[in-house]
Amino acid sequence: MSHLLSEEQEMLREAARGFCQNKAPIAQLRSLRDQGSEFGFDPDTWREMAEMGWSGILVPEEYDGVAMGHRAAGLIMEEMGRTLTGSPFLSSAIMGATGISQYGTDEQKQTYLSRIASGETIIGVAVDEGRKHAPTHVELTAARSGNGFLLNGQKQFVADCASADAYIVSARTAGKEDEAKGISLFLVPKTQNGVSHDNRPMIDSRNAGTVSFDNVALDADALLGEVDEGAGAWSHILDAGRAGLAAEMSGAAQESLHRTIDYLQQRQQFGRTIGSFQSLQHRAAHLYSEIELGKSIVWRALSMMDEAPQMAGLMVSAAKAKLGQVAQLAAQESIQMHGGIGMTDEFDIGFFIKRIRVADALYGDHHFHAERYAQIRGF
Amino acid sequence: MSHLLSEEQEMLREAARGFCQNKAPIAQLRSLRDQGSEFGFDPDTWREMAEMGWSGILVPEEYDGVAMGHRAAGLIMEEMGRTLTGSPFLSSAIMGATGISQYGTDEQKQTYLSRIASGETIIGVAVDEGRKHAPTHVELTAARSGNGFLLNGQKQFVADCASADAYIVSARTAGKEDEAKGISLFLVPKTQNGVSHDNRPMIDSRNAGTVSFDNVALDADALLGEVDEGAGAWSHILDAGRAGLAAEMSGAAQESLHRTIDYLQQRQQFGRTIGSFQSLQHRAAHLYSEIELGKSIVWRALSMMDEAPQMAGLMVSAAKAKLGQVAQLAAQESIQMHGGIGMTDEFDIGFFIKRIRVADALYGDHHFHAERYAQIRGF
Amino acid sequence: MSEETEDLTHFRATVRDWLEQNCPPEMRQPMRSVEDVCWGGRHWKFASDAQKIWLERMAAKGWTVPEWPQKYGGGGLSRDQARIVRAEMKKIKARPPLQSFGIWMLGPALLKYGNEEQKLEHLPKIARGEIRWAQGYSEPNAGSDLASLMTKCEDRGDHYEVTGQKVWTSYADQADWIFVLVRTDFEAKKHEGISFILVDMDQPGVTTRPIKLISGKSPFCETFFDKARAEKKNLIGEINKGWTIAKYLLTHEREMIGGMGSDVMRPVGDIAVQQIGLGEDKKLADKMLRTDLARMEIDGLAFMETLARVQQEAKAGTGVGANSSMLKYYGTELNKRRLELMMDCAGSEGLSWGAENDLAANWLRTKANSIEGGTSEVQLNIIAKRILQLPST
Amino acid sequence: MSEETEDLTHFRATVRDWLEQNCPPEMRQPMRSVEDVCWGGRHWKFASDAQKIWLERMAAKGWTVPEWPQKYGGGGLSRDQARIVRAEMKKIKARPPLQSFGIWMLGPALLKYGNEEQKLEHLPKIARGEIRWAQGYSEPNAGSDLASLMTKCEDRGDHYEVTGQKVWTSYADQADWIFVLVRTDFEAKKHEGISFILVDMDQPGVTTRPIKLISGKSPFCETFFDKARAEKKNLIGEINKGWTIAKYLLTHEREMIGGMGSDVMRPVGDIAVQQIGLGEDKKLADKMLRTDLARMEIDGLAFMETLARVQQEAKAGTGVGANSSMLKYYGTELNKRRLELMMDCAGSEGLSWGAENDLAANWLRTKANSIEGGTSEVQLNIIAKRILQLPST
Repeated sequence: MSHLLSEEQEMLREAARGFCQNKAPIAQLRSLRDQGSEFGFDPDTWREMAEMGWSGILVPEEYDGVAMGHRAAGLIMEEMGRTLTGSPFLSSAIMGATGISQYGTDEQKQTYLSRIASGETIIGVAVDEGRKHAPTHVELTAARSGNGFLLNGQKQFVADCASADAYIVSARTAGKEDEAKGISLFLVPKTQNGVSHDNRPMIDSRNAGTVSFDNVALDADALLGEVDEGAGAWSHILDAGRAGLAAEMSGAAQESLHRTIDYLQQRQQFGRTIGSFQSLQHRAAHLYSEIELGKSIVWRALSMMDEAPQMAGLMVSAAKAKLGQVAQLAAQESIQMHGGIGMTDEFDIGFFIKRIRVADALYGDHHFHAERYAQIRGF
Repeated sequence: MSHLLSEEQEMLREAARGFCQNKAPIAQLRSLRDQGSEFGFDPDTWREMAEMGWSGILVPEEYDGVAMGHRAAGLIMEEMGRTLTGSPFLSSAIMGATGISQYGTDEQKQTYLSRIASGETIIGVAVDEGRKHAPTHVELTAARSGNGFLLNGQKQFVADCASADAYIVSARTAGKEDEAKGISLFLVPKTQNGVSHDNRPMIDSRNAGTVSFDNVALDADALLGEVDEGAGAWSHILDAGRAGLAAEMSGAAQESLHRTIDYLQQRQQFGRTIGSFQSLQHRAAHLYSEIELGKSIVWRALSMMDEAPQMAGLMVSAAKAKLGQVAQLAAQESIQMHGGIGMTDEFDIGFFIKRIRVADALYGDHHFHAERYAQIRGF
Repeated sequence: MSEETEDLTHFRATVRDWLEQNCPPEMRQPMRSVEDVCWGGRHWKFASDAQKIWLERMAAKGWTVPEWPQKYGGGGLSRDQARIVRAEMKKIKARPPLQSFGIWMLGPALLKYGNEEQKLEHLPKIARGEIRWAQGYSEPNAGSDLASLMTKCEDRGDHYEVTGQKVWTSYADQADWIFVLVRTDFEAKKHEGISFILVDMDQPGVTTRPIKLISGKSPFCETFFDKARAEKKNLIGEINKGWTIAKYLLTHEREMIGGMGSDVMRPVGDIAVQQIGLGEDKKLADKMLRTDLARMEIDGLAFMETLARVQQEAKAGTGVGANSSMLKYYGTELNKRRLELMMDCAGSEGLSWGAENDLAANWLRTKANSIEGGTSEVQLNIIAKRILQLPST
Repeated sequence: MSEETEDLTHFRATVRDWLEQNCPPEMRQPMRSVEDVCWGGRHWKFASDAQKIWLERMAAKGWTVPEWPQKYGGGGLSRDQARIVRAEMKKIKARPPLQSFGIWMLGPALLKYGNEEQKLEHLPKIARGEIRWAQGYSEPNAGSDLASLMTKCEDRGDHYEVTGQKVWTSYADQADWIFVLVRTDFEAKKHEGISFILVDMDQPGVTTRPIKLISGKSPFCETFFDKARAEKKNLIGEINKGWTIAKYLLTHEREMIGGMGSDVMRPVGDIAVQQIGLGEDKKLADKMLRTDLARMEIDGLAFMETLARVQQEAKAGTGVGANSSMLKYYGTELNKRRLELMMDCAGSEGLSWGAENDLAANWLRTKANSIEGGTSEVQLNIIAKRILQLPST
């Protein structure tokens, strides 16, 4: 497997880096937060991303996407990670597009894919019902009702709960609470009667929260994929998101280190540049090594998503587990090495630890993915 | 609870330190090893220890012991840990004496305790049947036979298998393989027909190995404690050994650090004393902190063994888990900081990592005890 | 306890009675938030009558600072007696009547380094909660390297004039007076030109600005001195010898912060069981987190025992002095680990502001533990040099 | 593979045929122990006829060193062709016909820094396994600080005379010649008075003594030079410029050792399942160890991917040169962790000598990984300075 970027990927990365640094730097996040933005991203910036084709990165060309694959999506996530740029890219362009293009009916594709690619429609993914990620723990019910289904239940920690126009939701159509069998996926427009959301003031200043389904009546064509057999599709969609989050954390970790090295090169204490203290040097060098390992495993996971998504679970979990730990180490070391100033809200470095915490937790933290890794490995 | 030594304990410690350093330093271990000593300890040295009362440290005064308790025993173990002194102290004076004095019949006490105290009789403890410590995993059977029992099975990793005169052995008299219920303890003289041992060339140069029981016929009075109900006594005996091992590892860790600091203060590289390199300073300071924590938790565990042995499991497991990790960190850092010379057999520092490995594994390694800790804590 | 003398037993009974009669029931409730802390000071607004009465009664007995001499507003109690007062208060869950940097920091420094006049003037006001103090140590360019501070203090004949900037001055915006480390000699070596001085903040030359932290609002401020006046009599100890007092207070602070690690014993394992639940095997459902929890709790136990041991050794005079650095280092790092694991247990519920007892803000706030009061790196340097005797470069 | 040209495809077929006909079946068995390695040399005793025939046949084709020029005894192959030879050998599990420090270390140095006469004299003998070489670098007082070496080399008119001591000279007791770093100028700065010279060990002035390690017997020796003679023509490169060659070889060695980390992929999780077994929950019975295993395996995967990436980047000329230090550091530390966990899995079975495939000795031996070839601390220094551009003191 090649770890080198193709010319096209290299160009995409350069473009993404330039865009994020110029149009959506951390200053934007700060200003959105201070304004109390509902979405935690700037709709104009999102439109510009869409114009560049990002929102269609995984949408087939026949639906006006650019179909560049998960590696390309990962490169964009990585750059967004560096600048902590908020957008519905992960929820909609990565997970939404994966779900609908891979498992949607022709009608669903017609309805959604072009609009996802254009950025006009935003998809949210509603998976968890408890405080910890547990995709097979589904209590939300979808009872047969006439020709369709009646949904009742609640989802937590739904990223883009406020900005989404429709949700992909897992519901139980059969089986017991923690069984994989009996889970079905639905595509539910937010405007549907009985759907409501409750946006939380998240530490990363993005929009996420609870989505409630109260006697939501759906036609049979709201089903995404096979009834009772949604667990496989669900893993595929979630793995797409997890690989993307791992790439984002990789970017955030790299940038944390980069800013810390800059600071170490400048700050004077005890009559010397603090970057000349060997204990800090060794910790920075160790962190660098961890981040390099992180970059490689993320790329491998993204490649697996492109080449053999059904087999990608092991690598995706390895990548998300590794990056969850590495990025948190980076965030913690960054603050410690900045000292007091790193604790102040005025200084940007403190934004990293908050987003990284959320990114680690989303769709399974490093404990969850080390567990999943061990289970797939059979020990 | 007091963390300060009583005057008596202080005197004992000084005496033990002087004795181990003068009479049983690492040079003795090296020479025993090079001679291929069967026991891995020097019988004359053991006799001298006995004369000082060490072998009777837990034996009641009525049986000629000094009954100074587990804290005192731990102080001796700690000093033996510094000098890596081999002896049957742990097996016989700590575990053997605990078992027989707490659970023995009058006759067993009469037969054994004075002889344990005088050092003439050495007790070995035969618990494990697999490669990992698992005291409730007992397949060795004790079948009723006439008025007594017939033992069949094998024990592994029996410390002092060659030097012991009698073994305390766990056997199944009822219940299934991993059940606590149905375990009984027996006191079996090595001379009994059908008992044989196979001494292994252990990395710490002490004697340990397999003990086999092949149709060993025992009278009913060989039973130690209640039939089928030996698990509680077993925990008590094992906890005594575990606390002792934690104390030994504490001593070994302290001495590893001490020798490493000495080396760091002397060795020149790049035109300076390597102890002036900040990254080594910080690692040494961290190790020092871990060792200090280790000392305190060991003392607490030993105190619990003295004051409330039935409740001591949590603290003993915490201490053994902590010291297993701390001492291994100390051993590893010592070799790394010594560099190449630390790898040579000629230099004594390499003896520490070997004994510490064995001491961690014996009666449950740090994984086992973290697990036991979590279970007692209820999570 | 068995060794307690008859005198102390009697004292204990008296204390118990007095507390029973004098501690208002409202003051026996656990504090619900930082709002319930009584800090005192010129502008203090009592949260309730009970808070006011409780402070007044305790101050009258000198029990806001039980071990200080009575002539300075204290209770004049022995260490054992003071321990009994604290223990009996704890038994009835009595809130501390007064907290302040005056009690924790300035008081001990004055008792040790102040002259009689200074003690008589300042200590009773601290004991009665009349003056609220702030601490002026760190500067933007003097963090870990505190001795490189540049706030200048010039002799103007009958008074001193202070100009410069301090950071991390807790509650400076609510304080009445501030004790400040200043440079009084710019020619001397950096440790030798520092003095310790008390400044009344109620003057135009002193202004403050709150600092917002990554965890949100904070008690910290920046404090600016622009030709602020300080009386000559308020310079503590000798001029240019303030570093001695600073070092004393830093060690004191380190011990306090290290001691706060006692909090590490709140058993996270129980929180985990409640929040995550047990699997069919009766073990925490999240097996990987469980490993980290077990190891952290064990370290927490070992730390608590070490804290107890070091305190006992200090009392017995047998301890290693620099061990306060070890406690500060380990205690704060452990507390950070603990909060990381609590965040892991809380999952998504811990990721929004205000939820789960402000867990997210508390978690972020712990990141400063290993920076304030001397960074972990500084503590490791101290351990390496003073305890392990490793050489400087 | 799909891009392989027709030429290469044809070459591959030729190689396959030749190997099929010439590699003796005994040489297609996995090596059972280090005894099966063929090192060559003046006094080499072949373990079998097959070993001898296999070396002779491969040497005749120049395939013991496929990429070296033919005039020096090599195969004259391109990098792609050499890759094919190695791949085809691997397919039939052919053992390497010859291993030696001559091939790994001295050869590359001579090819880069030797003159034509030196290449013609020494390289063919390396390629044919006629001379076995040892490496004389470290000294008792020059470990991490290699450049402070003190073995002296004096000009005696028609020859040099070498006096001093080397340590960690692998297999020096079985070697014929040794390449040595010596000091030829004691006045110059320490890096500027070093030369690189070749010494025939078959003389009374060179003696060796094996070093026993904590893991038991080892290939390492101490090597003593007492007025040992070295021919003038055997000084490689310029006099006093030997440090350049040393650095080249150190980087080369670091890459080799880092690369050995590839071994980390032997999945310890599988060993654990086999040795410890699964619980009723189908998970490893030892839950705490399981956590460490999962994390280590994940790091192992990430390391393997990184190794692949760095190699690809190096080939493409886009890489960070000093990343070899990162691989050396991480790979060796990871390997130590791996062996610690294997010992944990093995339990008491791993605690006696000779058991479980010599696990205990292998475990102890890994402790040297992070010392030899530049310590972990030296690699971290290199990363900090060359990659992160952090300043020196």
